[in-house]
Amino acid sequence: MDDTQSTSELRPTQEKAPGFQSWRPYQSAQQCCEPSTHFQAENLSIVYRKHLALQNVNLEINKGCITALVGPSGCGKTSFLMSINRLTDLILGCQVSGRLLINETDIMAPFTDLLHLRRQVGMIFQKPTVFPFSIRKNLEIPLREHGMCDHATLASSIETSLQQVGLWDEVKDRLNQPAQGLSGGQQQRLCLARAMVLSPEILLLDEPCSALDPISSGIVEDLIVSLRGRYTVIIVTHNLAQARRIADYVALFWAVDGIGQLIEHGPAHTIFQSPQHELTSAYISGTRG
Amino acid sequence: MDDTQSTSELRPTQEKAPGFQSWRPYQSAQQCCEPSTHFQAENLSIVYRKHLALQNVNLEINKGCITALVGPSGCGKTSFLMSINRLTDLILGCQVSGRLLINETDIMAPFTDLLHLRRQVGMIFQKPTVFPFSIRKNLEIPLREHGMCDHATLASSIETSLQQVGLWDEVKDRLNQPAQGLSGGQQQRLCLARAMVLSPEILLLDEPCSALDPISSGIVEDLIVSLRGRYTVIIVTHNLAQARRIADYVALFWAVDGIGQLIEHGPAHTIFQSPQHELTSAYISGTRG
Amino acid sequence: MLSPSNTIGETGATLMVWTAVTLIATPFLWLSGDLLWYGWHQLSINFVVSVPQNAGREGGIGPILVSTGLIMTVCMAVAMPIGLGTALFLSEYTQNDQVSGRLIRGSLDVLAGVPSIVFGLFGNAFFCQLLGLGFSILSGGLTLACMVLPILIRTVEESFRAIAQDQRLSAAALGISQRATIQHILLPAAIPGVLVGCILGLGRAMAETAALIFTSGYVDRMPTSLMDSGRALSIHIYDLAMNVAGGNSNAYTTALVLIGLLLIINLSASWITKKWTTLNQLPS
Amino acid sequence: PPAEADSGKLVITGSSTMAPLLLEIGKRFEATHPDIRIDVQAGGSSRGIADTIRGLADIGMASRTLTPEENHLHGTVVAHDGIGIILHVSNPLQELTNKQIRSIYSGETTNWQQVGGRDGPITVVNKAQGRSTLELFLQYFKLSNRDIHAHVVIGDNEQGIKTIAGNPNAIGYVSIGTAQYDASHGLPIRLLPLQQIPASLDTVRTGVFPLSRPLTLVTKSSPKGLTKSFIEFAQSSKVHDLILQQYFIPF
Amino acid sequence: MILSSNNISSHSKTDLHVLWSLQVFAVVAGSLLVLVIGFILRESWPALSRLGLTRLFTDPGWFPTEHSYQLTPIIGGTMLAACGSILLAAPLGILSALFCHFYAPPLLGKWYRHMIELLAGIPSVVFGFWGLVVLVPLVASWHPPGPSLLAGILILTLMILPTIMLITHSSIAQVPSAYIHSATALGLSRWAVIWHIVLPVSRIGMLTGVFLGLARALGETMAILMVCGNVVQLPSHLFDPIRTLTANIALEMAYALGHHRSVLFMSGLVLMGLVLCFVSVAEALRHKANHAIAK
Ligand SMILES: Nc1ncnc2c1ncn2[C@@H]1O[C@H](COP(=O)(O)OP(=O)(O)OP(=O)(O)O)[C@@H](O)[C@H]1O
Ligand SMILES: Nc1ncnc2c1ncn2[C@@H]1O[C@H](COP(=O)(O)OP(=O)(O)OP(=O)(O)O)[C@@H](O)[C@H]1O
Ligand SMILES: [Mg+2]
Ligand SMILES: [Mg+2]
Repeated sequence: MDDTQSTSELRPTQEKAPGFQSWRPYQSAQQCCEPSTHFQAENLSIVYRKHLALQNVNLEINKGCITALVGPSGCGKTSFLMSINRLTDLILGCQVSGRLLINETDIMAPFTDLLHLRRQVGMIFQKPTVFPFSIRKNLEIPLREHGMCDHATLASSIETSLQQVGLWDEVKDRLNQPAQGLSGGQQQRLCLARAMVLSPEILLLDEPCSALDPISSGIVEDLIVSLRGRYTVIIVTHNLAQARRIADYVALFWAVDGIGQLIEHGPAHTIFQSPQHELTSAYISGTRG
Repeated sequence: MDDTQSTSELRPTQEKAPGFQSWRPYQSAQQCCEPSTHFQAENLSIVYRKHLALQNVNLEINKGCITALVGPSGCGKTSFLMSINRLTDLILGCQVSGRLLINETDIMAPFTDLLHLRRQVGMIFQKPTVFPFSIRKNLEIPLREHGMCDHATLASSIETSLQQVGLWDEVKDRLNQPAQGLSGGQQQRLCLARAMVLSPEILLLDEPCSALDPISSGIVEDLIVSLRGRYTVIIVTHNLAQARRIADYVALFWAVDGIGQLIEHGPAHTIFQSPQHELTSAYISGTRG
Repeated sequence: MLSPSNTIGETGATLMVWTAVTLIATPFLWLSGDLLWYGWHQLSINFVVSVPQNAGREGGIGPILVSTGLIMTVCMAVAMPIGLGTALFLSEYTQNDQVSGRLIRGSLDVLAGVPSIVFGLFGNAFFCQLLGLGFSILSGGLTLACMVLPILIRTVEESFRAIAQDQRLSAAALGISQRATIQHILLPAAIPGVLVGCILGLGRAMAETAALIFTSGYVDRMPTSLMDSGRALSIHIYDLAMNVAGGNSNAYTTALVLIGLLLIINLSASWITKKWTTLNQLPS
Repeated sequence: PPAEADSGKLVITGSSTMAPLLLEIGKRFEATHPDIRIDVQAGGSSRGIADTIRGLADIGMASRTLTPEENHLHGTVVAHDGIGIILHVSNPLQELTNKQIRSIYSGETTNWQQVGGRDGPITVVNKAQGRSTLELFLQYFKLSNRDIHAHVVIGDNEQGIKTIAGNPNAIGYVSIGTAQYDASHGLPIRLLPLQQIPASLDTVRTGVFPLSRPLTLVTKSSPKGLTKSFIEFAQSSKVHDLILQQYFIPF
Repeated sequence: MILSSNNISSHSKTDLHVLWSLQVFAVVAGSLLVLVIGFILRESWPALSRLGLTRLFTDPGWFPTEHSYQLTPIIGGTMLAACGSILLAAPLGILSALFCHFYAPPLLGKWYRHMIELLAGIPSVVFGFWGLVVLVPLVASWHPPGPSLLAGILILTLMILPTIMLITHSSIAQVPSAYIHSATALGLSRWAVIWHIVLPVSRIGMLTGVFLGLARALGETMAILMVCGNVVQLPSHLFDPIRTLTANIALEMAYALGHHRSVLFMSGLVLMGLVLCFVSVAEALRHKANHAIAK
């Protein structure tokens, strides 16, 4: 926490001044993006017991846009994502401070309806985490929990969501078999289908493709791109080419002295073509990490 | 098993004729590769209970070369790797048939010394699997088991291996802390260090970089390249760019009607520039999967 | 199976393991051989359903079986919900270093060590006398419930804790409520553990003598209500073996029936576990 | 709870020696009185008396005579039982004098040779303190608890018989009926005569056997109503066959 | 691996109801011990207040009819029997759990486990009965009198072994197969995998098993009553008979009155004190194991 000094050296001091252009959502992005702010982090810090994982992050994310979070391993990208749907609550010893606003509502407020929040914000993890049940049951559990009980509707929802992730043809004959029997890639796509089935507003994807082969990865990428405009997507990726292909905005995180920080944030083409921060250009060209 | 017909349609019938050029190790590869066969699979088939995961694979792998296995998810790449150090023995209901030769010795023979085999053949898994002990202990266990008990030697071996994977600086102050506290990427590099510490002859890497950020991935890639000539490396990767960068040989696997098969095998430049099989060119150009 | 090797240590370990197994199997086979040898020839449907006569030397064990069944039902009906609830509370809502969790866990640990005879004394003082239930099946069942609770909770809690945190995280990320997470994710995944807990508990309860002597009583009549006194199988065996001259052969046969019952419970539990695993999980 | 005339429950607790007998008598009584339930709970003679005093039981079972302090209670003898010394059947000794038994139990004699038997260390089987059988035994042999050097302490009769059946050098004392039954059913035990009087049900019945005891039903005051009719039933000849079945001597 | 209570993931009504009912259950389960101790204290109060604790250790011997209550040899006997049996049962139990997982052919392993589960269910009366008829004469023919500390230890071993074995077995089953796979891939031999990975990872489960076994050994009544000889004395060797606290209660409680009864309840209390000691030791060990695993 005593690191504010070095932080302010790294980027222009940010006083939450709404007019300060370089830290506002960029209205110059691709056209499908609406210019309104959907999610906003103010002075977000995350501490694991005594380890400061993320410090003073200020970030606004536009509605309907795809924002890619990039940065080296351990810089706090996953932690950032988990704070958005308050999964950090579940981690022992993890403390989040600052303000997180979704549609202007502070989700850090004490009486936030977390179930509603998490329906609103879907999430996919780095490692595929299917439930140890049948494929069908994996999708049915969230559906039933959110009030869908009709058999026909259930079946069609399941089919649609599996088709969306390109898994339907592969598993349609073994919907009742254990999901853990799927290969890693198939499992990850199932997780994606499971999150999509709830039609969330915001989708948090933590390296969704790192366990997928290029073809599945391509399917998923296409799917993500097709969500643009309807969903706000925040995706963590190690694959800069992927970020370049699909992202409207890119945010670069970096661990300075072991403390994760937001280094730069802007429209994808700006970040990739004329990065303002030297770390960004170094990272993009692959010379630093 | 009744699929031999369709299989033989997919690729030229292979009679294990030693002179049949397109299925022999390619002597035209990069110079550091020795032309001798290190590992050879003959008619390898893998069955999980009733599910045929891999059928009739014939593949020779050259000593000191880097061979990349590519192919869509679920086509049996992991299964193939696991059969090489006979980890398939540990999977209940998994049956391997055919012949697997390392240095002309059949490792499927009933009285094979499996410990020796597995010291000879190191392996890294898709998901990082550090033991739930300290970082130091993770490396000490294999070292001690293979007869290294001297404290100074142990310490230096640990340091060397951690440096090889670019982890030393990050963890040198917390060697005695739990390895599970590392981030995913750090964990995977630790696993790599753990396998390297035994100086195996053959290294099996199952998507070692899928959990790593580009920088760590680059370090690992460089490391793998530096092993060329000294170790025989078999790497599964979804990243075709990576395969292109580091591999001497590429083998493409494909699941035809759910049954994994070897489609094409050859020097990297041949596969990438003039693939003989239409599936290969489709896969490489990203139109099929 | 893992790969053995030829080193001396490895051979030593293998030898040790097999020796241990033989050492355990021998007395077990001997014991069950004895039981079969002396008890088998009397075993018949008639023995199982008929009423004991001449202080148990003759006749069967019909009413005793019914009493035992009722005692076990009361015991499990009380212990299961409390046990499951407490295990869930301990694993999902408390931390290892939290006072409430530590208190409950500590007290359960001590409770697990309280000898069954002390439970018998407690049950007699509390259920029979203070609550006025008298010598009855209800008192016996409640006393046994207190006795098996710690084992049940411990085993069930362990199996909840064994579920990867990832599962809870992804359930939470789907906006699934705590109740639904428990119902759909945790409970199904912990079923085998719960079953093992129940088997251990039921096994202990079935085998119990000391706690029942002072609570459920000695009457070998067919019970007509839960407030009736009823003799459990193990007490019947004890009485026949220790107090009735010439009760040996019926004691053997009753022991055989009791063990047969336990066998059935075990087999059905493991059948359910297996069914469950093949239904829901990758065969391990 | 005091019982009423023609319906209700009768609780009987006490001596484990008597419990099987009373269980059977109770069953027969129930058969003729369909609205009545007889609950028998085993414990020990003292427990039966204590429960009767505290009102927890309607009737107590005591396998001994009432002591002077217990004289305010009302006792009814329903049967008799004797206590006999038993040895393993392979033990060649035919007789022991009271003095020899006393010296064996007080630990002065430790080898069978010392009393004219074969060479072998004596295993002394004694009853647990407080059991009425032990009290009677001590009283008869004029021993005190502290004097006794036992190797095995047992609870119920059958435990003693099984212990002695498993150890050729053991000596113990149990209810004669039980011992006779077991001996006639092939268990390797043998009853020793006492003061040259053979230990058997017959000598107990005729009253010549010196070490016998009454099996008593105890009530707080003189029995009334249901209690009375049950005790009368237990004394009547209608249950003699049951008493004989349990190897006791009818009153 | 837990969700903390101040971070319940929703404030929805059903979730609060769930929490409340779970809390009620937990309070019921937690207060049971207080209830048990309370009642036993109440019953032993006469002896505690009139005789005092010291008399339990200074009286000339255990002669309840003469109001002399010396518990030391009984406590000693209890400890000897329990510790002796745990020394035998713990290694046997752990080895047989390892057998099922790593040494036995799958079918044999399964049957062996069923056998042990069955053993767990055999009533202590049956063990006692069998011990009295078969084991005691066997010991007697080796070294009279037969009913002895040794017979008790052997019978107890058979009885607590399943507890240890089954709990160890399930905690080994919970070791992720990924650990075993990667250890095997490192060329570790079967025993090395067991020694370096399986045992440390499942250590806590095993400790729990051993502890529960110990508790059961301390509390075992019927079998020990039948095979131990029940003579109040400190044994000088394995073949001497002993009396345990539980056997003492079972043997005399039925007819004990007044102070005698009260002292027996008090010996129940002493037994629980012993258990408490073991609990704290086991807790401390468990704590240590937690730290050792991290190192
Ligand atoms: N549960 C935890 N307890 C303690 N420290 C943690 C925990 N989770 C993460 N950390 C630490 O917080 C820092 C940020 O971790 P995080 O997982 O957010 O990084 P990341 O950017 O997602 O890395 P990667 O790209 O490797 O997934 C790391 O230093 C990590 O060691
Ligand atoms: N333990 C198992 N039991 C049953 N089937 C299995 C098992 N492991 C793998 N399979 C099946 O075998 C086939 C090949 O699996 P494998 O893991 O080898 O594929 P892969 O090429 O490594 O896939 P990915 O790229 O997704 O990791 C798949 O269809 C999978 O479902
Ligand atoms: Mg991450
Ligand atoms: Mg794979």
